[in-house]
Amino acid sequence: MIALYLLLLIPLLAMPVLALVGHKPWAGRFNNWVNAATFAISVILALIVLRAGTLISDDHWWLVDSFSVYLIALTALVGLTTGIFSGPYMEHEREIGRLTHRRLRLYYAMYQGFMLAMYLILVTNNMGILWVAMEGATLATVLLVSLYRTPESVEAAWKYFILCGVGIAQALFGTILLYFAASQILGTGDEALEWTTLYVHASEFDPTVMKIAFVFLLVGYGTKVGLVPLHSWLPDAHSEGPTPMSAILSGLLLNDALYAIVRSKMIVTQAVPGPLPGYLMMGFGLLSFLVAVFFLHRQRNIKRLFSYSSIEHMGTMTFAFGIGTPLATFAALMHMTVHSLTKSAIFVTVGHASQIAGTQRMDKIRGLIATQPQVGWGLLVGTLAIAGFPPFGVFVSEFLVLVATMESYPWLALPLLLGLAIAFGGLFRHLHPIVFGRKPEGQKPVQANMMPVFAHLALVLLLGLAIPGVLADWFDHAAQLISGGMPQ
Amino acid sequence: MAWLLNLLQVILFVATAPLLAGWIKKLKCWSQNRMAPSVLQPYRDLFKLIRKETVVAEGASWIFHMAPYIIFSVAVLAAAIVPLVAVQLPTARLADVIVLVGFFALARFFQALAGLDIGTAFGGMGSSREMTVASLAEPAMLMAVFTLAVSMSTTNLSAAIATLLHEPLTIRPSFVFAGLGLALVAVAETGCIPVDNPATHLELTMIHEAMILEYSGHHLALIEWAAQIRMMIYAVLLANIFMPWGLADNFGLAALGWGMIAILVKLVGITVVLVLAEAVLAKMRLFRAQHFLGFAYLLALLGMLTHVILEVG
Amino acid sequence: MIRNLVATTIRQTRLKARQGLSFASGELKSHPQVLIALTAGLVLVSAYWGIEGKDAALPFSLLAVAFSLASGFLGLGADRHPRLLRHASFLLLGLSGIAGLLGGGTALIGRAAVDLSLPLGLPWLDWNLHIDALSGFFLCVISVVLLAVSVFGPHYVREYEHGTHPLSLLALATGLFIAGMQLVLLAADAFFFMIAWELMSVASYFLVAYTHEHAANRHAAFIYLLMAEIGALFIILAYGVLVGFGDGFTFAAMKQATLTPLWASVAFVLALIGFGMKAGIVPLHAWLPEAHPVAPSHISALMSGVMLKIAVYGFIRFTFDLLGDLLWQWGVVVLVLGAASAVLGVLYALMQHNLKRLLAYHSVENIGIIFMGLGLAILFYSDGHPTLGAIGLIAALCHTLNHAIFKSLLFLGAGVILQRSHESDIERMGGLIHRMPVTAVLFLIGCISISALPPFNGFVSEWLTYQAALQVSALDSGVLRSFVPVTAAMLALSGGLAAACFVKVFGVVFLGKPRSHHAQHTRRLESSAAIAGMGWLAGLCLLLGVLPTPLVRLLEGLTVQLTGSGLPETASRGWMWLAPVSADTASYAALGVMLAMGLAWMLSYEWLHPGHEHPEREAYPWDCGFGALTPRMEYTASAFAMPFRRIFADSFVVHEEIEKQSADADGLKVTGIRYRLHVSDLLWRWFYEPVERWLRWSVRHIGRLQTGNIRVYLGYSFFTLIFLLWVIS
Amino acid sequence: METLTSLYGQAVLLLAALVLFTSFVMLAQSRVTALVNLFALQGILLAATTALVAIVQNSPHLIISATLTLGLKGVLIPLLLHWLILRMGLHRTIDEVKRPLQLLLGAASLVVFSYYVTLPVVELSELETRNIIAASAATLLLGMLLMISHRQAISHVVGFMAMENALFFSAVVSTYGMPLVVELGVAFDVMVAAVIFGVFFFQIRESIDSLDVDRLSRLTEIEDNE
Repeated sequence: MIALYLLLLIPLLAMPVLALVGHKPWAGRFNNWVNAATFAISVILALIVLRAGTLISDDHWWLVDSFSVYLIALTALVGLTTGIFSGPYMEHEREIGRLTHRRLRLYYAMYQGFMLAMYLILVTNNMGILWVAMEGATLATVLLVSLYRTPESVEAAWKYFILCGVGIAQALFGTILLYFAASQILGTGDEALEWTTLYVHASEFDPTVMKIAFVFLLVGYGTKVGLVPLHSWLPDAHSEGPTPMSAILSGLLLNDALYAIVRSKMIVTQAVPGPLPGYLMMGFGLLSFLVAVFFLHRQRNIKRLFSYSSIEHMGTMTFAFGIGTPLATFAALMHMTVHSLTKSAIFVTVGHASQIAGTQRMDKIRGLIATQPQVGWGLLVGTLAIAGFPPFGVFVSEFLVLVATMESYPWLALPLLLGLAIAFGGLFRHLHPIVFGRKPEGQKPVQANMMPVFAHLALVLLLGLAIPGVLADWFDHAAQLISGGMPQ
Repeated sequence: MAWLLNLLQVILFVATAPLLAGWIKKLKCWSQNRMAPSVLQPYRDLFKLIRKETVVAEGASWIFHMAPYIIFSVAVLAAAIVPLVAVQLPTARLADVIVLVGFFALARFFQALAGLDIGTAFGGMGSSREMTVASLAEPAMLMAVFTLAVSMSTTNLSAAIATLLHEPLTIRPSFVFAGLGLALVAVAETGCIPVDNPATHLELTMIHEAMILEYSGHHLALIEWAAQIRMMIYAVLLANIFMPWGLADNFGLAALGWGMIAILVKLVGITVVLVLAEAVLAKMRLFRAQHFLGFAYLLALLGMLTHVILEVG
Repeated sequence: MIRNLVATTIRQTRLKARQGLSFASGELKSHPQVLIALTAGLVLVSAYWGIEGKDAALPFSLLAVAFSLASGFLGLGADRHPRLLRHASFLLLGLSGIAGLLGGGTALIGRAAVDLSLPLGLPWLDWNLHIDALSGFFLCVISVVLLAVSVFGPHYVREYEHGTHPLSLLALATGLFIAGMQLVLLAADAFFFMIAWELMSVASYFLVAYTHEHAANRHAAFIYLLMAEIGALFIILAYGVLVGFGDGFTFAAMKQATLTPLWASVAFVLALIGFGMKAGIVPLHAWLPEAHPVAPSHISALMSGVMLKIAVYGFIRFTFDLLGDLLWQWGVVVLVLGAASAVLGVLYALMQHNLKRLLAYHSVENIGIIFMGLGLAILFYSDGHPTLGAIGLIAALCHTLNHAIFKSLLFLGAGVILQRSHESDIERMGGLIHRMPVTAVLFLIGCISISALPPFNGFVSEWLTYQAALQVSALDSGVLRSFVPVTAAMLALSGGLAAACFVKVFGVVFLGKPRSHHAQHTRRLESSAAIAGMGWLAGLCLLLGVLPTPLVRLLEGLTVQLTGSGLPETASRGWMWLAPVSADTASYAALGVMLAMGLAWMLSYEWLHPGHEHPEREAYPWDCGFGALTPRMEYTASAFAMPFRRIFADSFVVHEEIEKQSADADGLKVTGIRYRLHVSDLLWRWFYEPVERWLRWSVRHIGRLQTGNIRVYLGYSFFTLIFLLWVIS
Repeated sequence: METLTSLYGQAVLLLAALVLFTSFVMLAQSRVTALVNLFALQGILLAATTALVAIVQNSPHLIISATLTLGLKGVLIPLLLHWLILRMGLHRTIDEVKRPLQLLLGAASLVVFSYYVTLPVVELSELETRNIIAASAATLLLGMLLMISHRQAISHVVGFMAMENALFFSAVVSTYGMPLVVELGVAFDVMVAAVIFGVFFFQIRESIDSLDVDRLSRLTEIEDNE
């Protein structure tokens, strides 16, 4: 329990501090230490949960179960590594004069604010607080998107803000309806919003209200997940904001929004007879997946490319959660993990690559392997991993998704196959000239810290070769929690 | 005993091949109202060539030297597995008819290489054309052979012919078609009009001759002899597969004698037909050859189909 | 004069062969510690073998995998110490080959069936390994080529030591590539199979992209990886069907799956597309002629010689082992595809001038022949004639091994030629037989084998395929009875065309006069390592051509284990006569043929060869008196192939243009003629370009979604909401 | 008591109708300043509703949120917006709506639609909150429609806030408000959002010297050559 409070307290305290000292040269290192501390705590928390099982505070405000705990650990890890990367990166940006002291302070403060929101989403037991934290995450990141103050970045930030704001408002309406339905049974009061209580009593709620509520929640949080056609903000925000933020957006925010959807689905499915919620999620997932893969082909900007790939993968996860069989759920959980690890690693590499070339336009970035082998290979391997090549973990999850689809809805496997093929072509037709080929003149190596990248890729590789027992147990329990059964 | 007979038959085969060539030449001359050389003329030519000095072009590699021997020995080997006067010969088991086709292909392979060896324009031209015609002829020939093989359910020549020999006289439409197809292939493969004309002196129309332009002396002798043996093999195939009557199925003297006479008669008949055909037909352009061979293939295919559909049902 | 010329060639060959054989030991002598370690290892191994018996198959195979991995990771240091790659890395590959041969041989001979599971992979699914005669046989296929490569390679990679490309990548990718192939054979569950499969693909992708500064190579690598990925997806789905109907990922569980004919056919088609894409059957072959020529030659040998066979293995494993009960329609499909690949492959090969590209197209042809054998097998099995089906299966497997051997031989030869003459276009070679006589002999053996001419190994397997095809009278349906011989005739056509094609290759590359400066000044040096590597393969070509029967006997054992039935009882099982059905039906005594041919040759040579009183005279080529013979007068490769281009014009896309520069206005006095010819693959136009057009179209139209106007975006959200609300109520 | 409840019910319904009406008027409104005023009015109505419910259900925490609402949405944010408008000299800008008539008809049909959707919901609720949910759902959608139909950034903010109002309204009336923590959180978020909006106006202004969101379309995927 202490660990849990610390987890929230540390970023909360670090935020104002960094807001004051963020421009100091040691701010980056301080940020790292904070992240390291939270990471350590998250690991401790994970161990506690692993030993003692689900952790609920006495006042039923906090809940850490097998579903959220590994996401907490993941969040802390990605936050840490991205922070490590962002120190020198931001320093470089300041040197070339794209950032002022004020903005650096804002950046670091908001970094911690964002992390706080993430943790809050994951540990709260209250659907209302969940919503508040989700909105908080938007507010924390929206100013980061426009950090560079270029017209594009401002525009992107505005779109991000309005669209996510609207979406989140819809989610709130969904939450209210949930509360309304619950209060019919449980009476008004906190427990009518506590997930644990709802989970127990869900079967008694009125199906129609729950259906409407789920639609609003799905559309609302789905906007943040980046489901097509609600995705429009995502590529803009990812491509125009500073790279570390793209990394944490792709790696964490999308995951947590999906987490919120799944939590709601777990309740709604009990109340609503029939597979409707599952179908809705599958439809959204498949649509996002298929549309995104086509977008991959027409990108000019390397960060946009990979943000569309994020949409594609979130689509896959939503689809898998929608199928809802234990195998599919396992695959989706696995995919959440490996995707956020791989994608954040890729964004880090992309950051270096665009610093090398001095632009994000892909037709200007050439011959990376010749220029700076570390970055080139990092990008190539990362893309291979995200494209689902073994022995990387993404392959495992995609393999399982395909098989699960084949088991439950065989004919849906064909669009999946088509989409994966198109996505693959879309990624590599751009990637090949970028990494391969001769070194163009005027391109020179930058001081790059590839440690985070290789750490992430190594983890993904490990997950592909053999899932450690601990993690496997988490996945199994989570899958059981969500789908009510063990895979295989 | 059997091996001895076998050896004798091979020797007979190889020895009488020039005779057949001479006989054909004689028939041709008659058909064109010319004075005919003696039927022994081919022997004289071979003898002369062997004794003449051999001229080898500069820059020839060992392929050029080896090719004639390979071609000749392969021809002899092929002759060894085709029953001439008697069936059930031991060597026939060494190789079946598919291997026979393989032998022809092997000889052709080296002949074409030899044509390319010096680097003369005509050699290359000849090789290219020879390979073209051959690669088109091969499926037709195999199709014809398959008809035999499928209906006799064997690809061993002597076994197939033996079965034919022992069964009562039956008219097989499939065999008629297949036989015609094989005849056309034989025409194409042995360089007769209308596909090729060995007697021509216009290089641009040459196929077979163009490849061996650089050869002389005993090399040339070997190649010519091999060509005659191949001619003989095709004739004997036509004769003994589609008219097996009179072949000796035991090694008694009478049977063998009858076999001799029978094959003699058959060859005479076949050559007459062949020569008449040559006399009335005109040489066709190279790029008409595929139609000719396509027709051959079609006949053989018809043979197969009639067998499958009419005879087996 | 002939005598000494021939004699010198023979002597040189013998010499080189001896050098080659002594090469390996020479290499080792310079490193005694390696020699000691090697001998010690061998002693241990053989002791272990003696104890374990046929259960030793799996340990040996794992040892092989370990060796190839080790060679890959050891090679990581090759950037600093090139000798590490040249000696250690390739030595380990050789060891891996030996171990693989031991393991595979043990499994094949002893018909072993050993299982093992490693605690890796998914929580509820370990990595299951399994070796039986089938995988053992393919393991042998890998190892045979691997041995050749490991001897050939060290000298060959010297040229890369001065290049800009990291040797470590070459070594690592090679090691992983081979390990991947070996693991595919050992995998016994869908998951592990796919991992090994993709490892193979990715590693070879890095090898294709190894020299990536040329845009063409990058494109080749892209196409290769793309199609590999698509194929893998199909395979995953095929397994998915079996997983769905069975209860689990392991092959054992999949065999239990009971499928409806519809779903069985779905699975079969998925598998056919997936594995066919890797094997390169028409029309899925597009990547093959692009990728194989680009890689370093010893890698091309492995890719063309072995990797395609791994795909064949996958297909056999899936169809004959996992699916079990077969349908005749599948056989027809496979047979047709095989025949099409055989003919089209060789036709396209005839039109190529890039040596390695040509060889790659020939791989398409040979894969087609293999699939014809498999198709026949399926037909007979589904029709209830397992013994005849065994003939087809054996023919296919036989050709798999033979093609692996001679295609690797040809690719290694091509490597030597390219390296020495610095030319990849055969139109600019010529006369090389005088520069590299021994290579010429070995390459010629390869050519004869691939043209399916007796007495070499290519002929044996095609002969078996014919024999299988000729058993049609056993089939019930008359349609099939008349249809199968037609495909057999197509096989004959492809054989004839292949012979023509290799006459072109050997004639234009080795014979005639040098056609370019480079060819003129090709170095005479022939490294004994290269000779040894190729000699080993050439020797196998002859051995398997002359003594095919032991191999066929082993393969019969394989089919018994796989499908429970071998050749008919009447089949001869002696050591000399090859008679798959019965001695009366068909027999081929390759050894006898060989001996008889030799005898005839001797006799004709002795009797008809003129004595010394009639010496031969060297003279200027007559050439119908055309006078000075220059290389420009030679028949070029494209001229050689012209008749085929004319006859089969419908199967190519031919761009032919002739420009005449003329001195005067009315163009009567022509001063120069420029002839440009470009022949391309018709299937690109039929299959791939439409797909690409469709993709472009849909990408453009879907892109319209992202208008950039926020109000439109809000509209999306709004209407989604409305729509969903309407849906639920 | 009976009459009282019915009175209460009528009062609530009246307020709901008023709220709905305000958002209708906002939808058709094309002058920015007027828009903000209407928004303020809506806020006040909201506060009134909350206070009413609070008194009737005598739940103390609703009093707090009522005052919060009044302070935030009735006074603070409108003032902020007015200030911004003056700062940016937008008080004369006309954000005219294309085809207002069709728009209003569409809005009306939206109301019908939301009734149709929420029909089964209201049936199980008590008398007073009948149709409240439908009304607030309609208001929510109307807020979105407002944003879709208007081009000025200010109008977007107002639309956004109007949506918040609708949510709050439904929460108060159907379930007598959310738990206090949530209320506070929501209020906090709204405030921060308002501030950030303010920041953005300046940023947008300096990037494209106007607040017309249609001109924020650099990040498009439609190339000109298509």
